[in-house]
Amino acid sequence: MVDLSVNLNGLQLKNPVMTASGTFGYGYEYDDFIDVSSLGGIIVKGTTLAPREGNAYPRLAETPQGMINAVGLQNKGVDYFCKNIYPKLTKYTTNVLVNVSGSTIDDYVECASRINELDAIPAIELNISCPNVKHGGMAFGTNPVATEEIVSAIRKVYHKHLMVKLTPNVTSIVDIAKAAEAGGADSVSLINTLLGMAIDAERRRPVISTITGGMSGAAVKPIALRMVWQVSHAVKIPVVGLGGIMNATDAVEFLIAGASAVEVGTANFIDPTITVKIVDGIRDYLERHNMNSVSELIDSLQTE
Amino acid sequence: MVDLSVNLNGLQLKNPVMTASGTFGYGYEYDDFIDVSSLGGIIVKGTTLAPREGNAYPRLAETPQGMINAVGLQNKGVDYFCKNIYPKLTKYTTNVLVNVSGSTIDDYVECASRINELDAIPAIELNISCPNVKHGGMAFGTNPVATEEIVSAIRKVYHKHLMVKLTPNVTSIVDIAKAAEAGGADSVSLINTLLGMAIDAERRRPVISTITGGMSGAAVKPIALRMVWQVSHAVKIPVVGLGGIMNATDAVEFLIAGASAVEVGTANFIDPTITVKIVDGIRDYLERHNMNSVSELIDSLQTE
Amino acid sequence: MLKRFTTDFTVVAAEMIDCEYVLLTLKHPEQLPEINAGQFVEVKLPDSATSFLRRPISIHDVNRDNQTLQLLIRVVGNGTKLLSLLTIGDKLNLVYPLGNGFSLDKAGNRPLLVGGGVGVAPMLYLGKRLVEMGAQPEFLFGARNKSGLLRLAEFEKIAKVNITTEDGSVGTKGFVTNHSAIESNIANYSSLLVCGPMPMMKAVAAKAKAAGVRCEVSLENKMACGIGVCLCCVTETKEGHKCVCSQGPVFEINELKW
Amino acid sequence: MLKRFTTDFTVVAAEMIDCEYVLLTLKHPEQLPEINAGQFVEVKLPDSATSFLRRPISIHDVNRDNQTLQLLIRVVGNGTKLLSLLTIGDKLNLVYPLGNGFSLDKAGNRPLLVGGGVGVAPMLYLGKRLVEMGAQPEFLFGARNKSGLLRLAEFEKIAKVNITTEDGSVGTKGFVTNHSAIESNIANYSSLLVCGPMPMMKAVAAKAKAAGVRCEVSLENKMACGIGVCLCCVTETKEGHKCVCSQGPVFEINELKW
Repeated sequence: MVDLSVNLNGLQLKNPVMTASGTFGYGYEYDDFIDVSSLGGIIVKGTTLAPREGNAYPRLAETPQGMINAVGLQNKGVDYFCKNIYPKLTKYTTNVLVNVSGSTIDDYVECASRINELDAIPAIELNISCPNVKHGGMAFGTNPVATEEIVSAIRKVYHKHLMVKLTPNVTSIVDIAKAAEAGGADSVSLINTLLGMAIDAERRRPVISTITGGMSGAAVKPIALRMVWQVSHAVKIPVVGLGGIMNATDAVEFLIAGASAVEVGTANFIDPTITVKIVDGIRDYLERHNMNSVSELIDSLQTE
Repeated sequence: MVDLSVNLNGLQLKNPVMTASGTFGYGYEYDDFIDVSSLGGIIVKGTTLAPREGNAYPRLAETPQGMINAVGLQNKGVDYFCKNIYPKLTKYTTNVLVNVSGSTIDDYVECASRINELDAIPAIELNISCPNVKHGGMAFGTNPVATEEIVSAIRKVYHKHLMVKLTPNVTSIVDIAKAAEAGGADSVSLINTLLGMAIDAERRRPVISTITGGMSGAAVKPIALRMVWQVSHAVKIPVVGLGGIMNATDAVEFLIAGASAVEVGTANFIDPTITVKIVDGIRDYLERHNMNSVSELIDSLQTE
Repeated sequence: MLKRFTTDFTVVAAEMIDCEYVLLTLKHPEQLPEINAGQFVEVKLPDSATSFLRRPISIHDVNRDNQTLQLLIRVVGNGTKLLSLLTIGDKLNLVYPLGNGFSLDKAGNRPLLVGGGVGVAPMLYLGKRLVEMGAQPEFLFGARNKSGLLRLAEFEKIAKVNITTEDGSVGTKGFVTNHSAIESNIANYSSLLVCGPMPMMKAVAAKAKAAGVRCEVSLENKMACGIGVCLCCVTETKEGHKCVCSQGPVFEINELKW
Repeated sequence: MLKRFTTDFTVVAAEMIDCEYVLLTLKHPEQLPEINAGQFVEVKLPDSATSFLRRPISIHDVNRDNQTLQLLIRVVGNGTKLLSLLTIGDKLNLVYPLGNGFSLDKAGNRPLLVGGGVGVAPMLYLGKRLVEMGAQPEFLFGARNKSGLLRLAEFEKIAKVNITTEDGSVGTKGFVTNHSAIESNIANYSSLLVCGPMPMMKAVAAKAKAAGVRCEVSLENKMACGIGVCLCCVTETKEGHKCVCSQGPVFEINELKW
């Protein structure tokens, strides 16, 4: 029996498959389809200090083997989360992470400290890479100085596992990852969406209300894989890989490239049971290759 | 009869469809399939001062609706080009541009000045964005200061139309475009390939010899379209759009986003006649929308 | 909310209508679960370079004895084109039943079911359910012309069908709002249950408001997940953005900012 | 170089062999252009999310009277899987004929055509052309086992077929280099024309060099364009990188760094 468990710098996962924020709701939306607790962890949707209505409709464009979204962090705010949603999540016997976002450092800090008080939340994913908000979001994640500043600020008030989610829309994601590490991050997750655009040629109008949005799906996998490989060989903290993982083979590729765990995002929209299939597929791969544990697979790329 | 012609800051194109460097050889490879002279222009493959053998095989990976290549500027050098290839290109009654690349500014300058002497070459595309060479290439194109420096240096020795090809692997392609404009570029073309990676999961090895390579094809279109829209609204010089253009509708989208012309690249591999189909498709679009000239289509995106 | 499933159905019939619509009959491997009128399915498209996401399609009819459900689809883009090419024996994976459907309990004794174009799709199962409950529903369908009137024979088996066509080729000339059922007799109906193009639904909603008749509309926004997690298909309501997929697709008009 | 075309062919026969290979017979709308033995086609795959580029496939046979050519394909990945699903009447777009093929003029009077696995594909049309030219070719085919020997009956109509199988189920046990034709009689042949797995071709090439017999090998590198512009399919030669697609796929072994 192969060992699928992963120790993510103190955060213990029963297997390396988690769900990407904004693609898995609060988990219970998938209770009809899978046993959510069988996953390594779930990362619930972006939460901000104050409630946010998000961007205007339309927010979606389909692209070649991908999609662009511009939700804009719609959520009911951290108070509502703590009061009304958190109690529904304590039933899960797996890691429930909260994706924390905001516009100002103070917002982030206040939101994170509130989440810090929730016993059943062992970690947060700090979102400094959302491309769909006017202020904050990606602005922090595209600058190493700003990245280290905000991560340090969160580190002071957040005392559990601090995962920082990075944007791919940068010249050197390695520099950003090092800044997050220097700021005290326990791990980094990458990639968030690529800034893209879709046009309705016949109407000569943007397809989505914000003109540009975040691209995800199978199309972005080669870029995500490259960045995971670069970052995992440049920082000491573990890397969580995501970006276009549609099946178990994709997930295995990210682990081989150096990711210690993966997040499955857009694929949940196409098959709500895909996450458990990916867990099974990773197990099958390890058995087929006579590996005893997933740790043998992580960072196993042979480049001579 | 609609007017397809475009004046690209002095460079007159009979229509807005050109071919991307490295995907169209020297043009004559396509003589069996199309009338090359019927295109707005062709951009022949990357030429360097000294001959280059390029990277080791394998150089290719197929990705979801895209591909990754790592050719590494294989070419016989500018002397061979001037002596043996240039004479074969003078038969074409359309613009033949040479894509100029190198490792050092001196290489670039020397190569460009040699091309400057070729009467039948009205313009060069300065390639400061090749992701597949160890030195130079993308290194220049990811830094605004280095970009302005090399463009200015070329501007001194190259007296015809100077187009600068930009890399998308940057935090702000607008800053790079402005630097190229400040350096004296007559136009910018974007995007070059996105740095990507492919892994053979079963063998746990990179698919291509250089591990990472340049991603192109339909998958990258949304990113290219976004960058063309951003840059064309930030600089005064015309923008030539490319990246994942597979058909006439894609080309129309780039023109709507603000491109004054387009380059068709990877699509040539899948249909060697696609360029002429795209010219016809743009004409059909203009007629269907009662437009008299392609200039009405350029930058026609309605964002309220 | 009803339990949702992801199931491979088998195409047992695929009928093109006027080269513009396709009627798919899909068989469930076992017993169909409970399905509400007005709910929809998310269809996994056949493998294709140009289509990535599932397509939301409203449920046209349900037949428990045959373990089949029917989808009435208008072929408009790449995705629906692929669905129109399906043939008998093909497998089709559905995530279903999604959304909340119409409020049968609030529809009253004499509801008017208003459909425009392919918006008539959910009205067949809806009409059958209402009749089962002892109500006397009536249909009011609008189309561009005669050939735009879909599945008329099926609807007529259930209840009276009032018709308007823009070219006057059948029924009253004009839009559904020009029909006497709405123009003069709207107050005689216990409720209006509407599905069709946005302008048509807004026009009907305005009439319903003016007459003080309860009115529910079924919205059709672009969506990815279908289960309320991607938040792409939102519509503005008096309580802020709501997901058409999971909090709709049916809304009572006073919830909306219409 | 022969003129190349891009043409929609029609599948007139599609035969699966051992669930691992597919033999496609494709009909040209008019007269076939001139095609050299050893040339290949670039096939446009059916629409699919997982396949983007064309697939290079060597030409197995050409029949001018029927205006057909045949492709013998091993089903190894997504792309070839899609080709194995083609049925009679389907259209298939080819860019062809590509590459330079074997040097018939230098093959001499008694060439040995060596094929390994699906590498026998180009040998049928090659054998026929050599016979037309008055040569007396001989075949030497190697396979893992009996079922790996493809199209034997067709080959035997043309010339003597020598066989080796790794399991000894037919012919000489072992590899083609263990067969007497190469082990002892190699000098009796005017040339060796080889297509198969890389280790097999290198082994045969070594024997040919030692015996001083002319030898040409057909390489199969991953390629995109097929016409010498993407420069992805290069192989190392004594004159530097050359494109397998446009400067090959057939190379005289002394050109290569073997």
